[in-house]
Amino acid sequence: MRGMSLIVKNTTRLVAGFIALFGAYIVLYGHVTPGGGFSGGVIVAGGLVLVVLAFGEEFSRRVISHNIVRASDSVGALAFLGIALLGYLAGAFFSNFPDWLGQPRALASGGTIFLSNVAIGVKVAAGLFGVFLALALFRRRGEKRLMVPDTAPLDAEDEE
Amino acid sequence: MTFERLPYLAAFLLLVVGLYAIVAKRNLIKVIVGLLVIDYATNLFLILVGYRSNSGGAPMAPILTRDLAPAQLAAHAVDPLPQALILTSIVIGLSVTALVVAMAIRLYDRYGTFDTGRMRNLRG
Amino acid sequence: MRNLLPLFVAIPLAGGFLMPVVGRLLGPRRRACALIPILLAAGVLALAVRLVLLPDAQTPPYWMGAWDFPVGISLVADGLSKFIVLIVAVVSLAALLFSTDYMTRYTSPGLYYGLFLLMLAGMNGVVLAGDLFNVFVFLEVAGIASYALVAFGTEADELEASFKYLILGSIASAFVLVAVAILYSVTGHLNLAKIAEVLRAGGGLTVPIYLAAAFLLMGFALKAALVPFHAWLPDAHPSAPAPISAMLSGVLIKACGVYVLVRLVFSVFAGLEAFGVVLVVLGTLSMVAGAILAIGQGDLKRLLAYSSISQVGYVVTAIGTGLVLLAWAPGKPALQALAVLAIFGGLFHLANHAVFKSLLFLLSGSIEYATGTRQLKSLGGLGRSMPLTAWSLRIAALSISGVPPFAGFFSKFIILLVLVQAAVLGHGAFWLVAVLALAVAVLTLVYYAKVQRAVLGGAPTAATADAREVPFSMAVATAALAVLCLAGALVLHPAVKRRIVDPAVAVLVARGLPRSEGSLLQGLPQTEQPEVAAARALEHPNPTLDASDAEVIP
Amino acid sequence: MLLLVLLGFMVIGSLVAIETRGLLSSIICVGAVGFALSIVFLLLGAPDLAITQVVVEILVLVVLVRVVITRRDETYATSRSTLAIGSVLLVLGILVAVVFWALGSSGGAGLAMRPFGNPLLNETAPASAMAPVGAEAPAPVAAETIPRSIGGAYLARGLGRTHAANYVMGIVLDYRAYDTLGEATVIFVAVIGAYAVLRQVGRDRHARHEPDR
Repeated sequence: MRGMSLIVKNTTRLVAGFIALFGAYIVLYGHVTPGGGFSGGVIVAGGLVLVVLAFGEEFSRRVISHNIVRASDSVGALAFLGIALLGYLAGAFFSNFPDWLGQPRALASGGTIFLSNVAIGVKVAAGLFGVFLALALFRRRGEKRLMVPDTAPLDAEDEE
Repeated sequence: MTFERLPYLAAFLLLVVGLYAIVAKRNLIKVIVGLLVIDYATNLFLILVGYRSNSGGAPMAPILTRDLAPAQLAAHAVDPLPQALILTSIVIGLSVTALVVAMAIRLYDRYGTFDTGRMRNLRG
Repeated sequence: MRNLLPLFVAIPLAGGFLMPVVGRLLGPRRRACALIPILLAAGVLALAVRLVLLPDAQTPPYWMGAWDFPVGISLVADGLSKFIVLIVAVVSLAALLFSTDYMTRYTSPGLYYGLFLLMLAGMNGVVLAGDLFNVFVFLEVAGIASYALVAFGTEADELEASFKYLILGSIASAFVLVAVAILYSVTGHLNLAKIAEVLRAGGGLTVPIYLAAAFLLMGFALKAALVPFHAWLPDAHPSAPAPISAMLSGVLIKACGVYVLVRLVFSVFAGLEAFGVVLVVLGTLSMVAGAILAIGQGDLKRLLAYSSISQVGYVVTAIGTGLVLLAWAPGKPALQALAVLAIFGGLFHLANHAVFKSLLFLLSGSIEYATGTRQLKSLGGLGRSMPLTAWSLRIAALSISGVPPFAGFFSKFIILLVLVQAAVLGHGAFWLVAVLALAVAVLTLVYYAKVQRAVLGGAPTAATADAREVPFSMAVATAALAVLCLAGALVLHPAVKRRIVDPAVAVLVARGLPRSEGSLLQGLPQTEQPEVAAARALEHPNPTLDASDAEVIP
Repeated sequence: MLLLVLLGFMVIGSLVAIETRGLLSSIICVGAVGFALSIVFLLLGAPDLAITQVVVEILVLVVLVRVVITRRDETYATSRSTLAIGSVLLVLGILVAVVFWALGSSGGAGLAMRPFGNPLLNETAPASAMAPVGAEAPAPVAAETIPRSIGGAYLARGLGRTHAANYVMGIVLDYRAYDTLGEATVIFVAVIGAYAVLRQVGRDRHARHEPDR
């Protein structure tokens, strides 16, 4: 995948940052306005997908390594589970334990809701972007793999 | 056939259309389309179940804005619970779609076609 | 002490989230990957044993997030869910142990163990859930993990089987979700116990409720692979790697199918006779069709898959019979004792089947590992070259075909006995079921004899000439399950029975009885909780089954 | 009325998506149905869902379009025989008829499907209806009336302890956060499941014998 024309690339340069920013906003303000970790995560993933579509995979590999994408998928999920387990230690599984619940409609309100939103946002963005990469980069058997020297192929762990 | 049950009928029609696609079509992509339609149908049914008409105007979303009192919201807002369930259901639908698309392109890789008639076990 | 229930989900979930990363870090050291999952599964097993030994009073429902009744989600462990959790934990530990060496044949062990643990978390979540929507969510967790695991080998056959499984599974899930929506609209609740209460208070089930019930039955019968809905199983179960086949046939169809079906029919829809009849019909159909289709199979794993359909049919038939008898029981202690026996037989057979069917699938994996084939006609003469595997296979096959000293004999015998008694004391239609069950038992004996002869007997073939015994971990896992198979009959010992099976039976008996008739349990005092009364009734089963009560049955 | 038009559009759109010849147009049509669904969400007071549905739909469309345009497939016209399709349609038609009749029948005793726009939320019941199973309702509040569904209980609690102005988020991430953990798990499972399915090499071939498939 080579990427698209110059016009598309330039537009993407302009737009991608805004998309990511918008996604982050949706994640962070999920407990106050419509949206939340999940939709925000999908928007961030969409922005990344746009970059990959416009610039081609080699470019994106240089910017974000797949290992990091996969790892942050796990980290986001573990963080969410960790919030639940912290609640378990503080009394009940998933209890909203912090006492800095704050004023309604403020950014720092809602206790663990805010943290959960962030964890889910990271998890969803990384997971969906990872799946998109895996789907987009899948090549038919026998087709030549384009290898970039400093990055590992998708199933590098199996090359013994 | 009163108006108050007509929307439910639409949801079930959608469900049946999706089932029809899965049963009658012999193409992996068409089957995936059917799966998407079934997802829409279940989500639609859930949101219809939770809807509460607001006599004073447009339906009220269960979000506490600055010019609303909690009691007012409690008396008029639509049911927030089905919305929470649908949120989960949309995510599950998306996940299943991701997995099934992965399988479909893998099957294409093996057979060079999306046609299930050419695949050994999916013919029936 | 803290309530243990959330840990059953949290521990495997944490492992599942971690394993893909660990797998990448460990790279080619595939055996090392198994260590964390085995430790976690052993932990879950220890917790399950602890849970079973704790009395019910010490395992109250656990409210997530400390929210109380109307707004929170609860985890509930009663006798039945404890029983299933224990079975799931045992089989998954054995399957993970087996995977250590077996899965060195496959790439990406990190993904495999991650999916495995997430499937385990999903099953535990389904079994412990006290909330209808929560059941749906964890059903999807377990389901999606199993779709991916079925396709883990990424061969064309496996992908096709998995695709079919996924499509049918998703349709089932859609029906379940629609039923959840209908029940929410009608009752205004999602908590299972509360829905049951509202339905009972509402007096009689109405048409929309029957519709929801039909959707739920359809959805979970598909997950349990009962006969009109079984099309996916004979493809999906053989395609998966052997430990996964063992998990799918051994516990997944029970935890996500039979368990939820039974729980809904007994607890939520308050044990109506009609549902019992449906269960008996579906169970009998599966029993017969599974056995007939199993005979002609030349592929060992496919044969085992059909056999699973047939044996699950026994379980469902027995429990359905119990429900029907309970509906007739008020005023007739003999029928009630018989119903208790029927449910006991069904649950006992469920446990037995979990053990010997997972053992058989693991053994089919051992055989494939050693010889590279699983076609019966190219196997033979393994009795001498793989002694441990051969003996385990003999034990499992004899047990599943119901040969006397083994556990499988007792459970099948109890079920047959109950069916005959039900025909004598209850309704003549049970004669048909009893005769079919007997015929299927004979068929089962025949096709497992065929399996033993084809695999163990005869001269070594080209494929089996240089077969050697399997590596250590696989041998340990199969031997352990074989010992469990041998020891299974111990469940009949009162000390074991009272601890493990009776609480599960008591739950179903108490729920299945028409509520207003709860005090009719053999003249027990009115003030007693139905569960306690049922437990009491279990300790003094009424052995005086004679024909004197027969004439009054409708 | 707009709602009915949209619902009609969804049903027809999905039919077109299924019957159209090209795979690409089929996907575009189903995307249109998805966007219509998000407008329905907006109309019925669910802005959260509308946003989520739109972004999910975009992502699904991008992926599906990419999958289809990079793969040639001339066999899309194949369908089953007319007789088979006829019987399928017959069964599905009966299903719709039965379901519609069942949903419409009141059953008399009150345990009926609530009509559209008038959920149980509008009904009130004594506080005992919201008591947990097996517990006695506290006597002083027994006379009080509260909504009859748990949706009403969420609304009645207002900001409560969650302090989330967006009630749906309060449910998703606090009251029913455990469901959301399950949901996050589902995505995780599907993601690593897709990685697993898309591995180039599923199993090693250096076993002693080739499997006979």
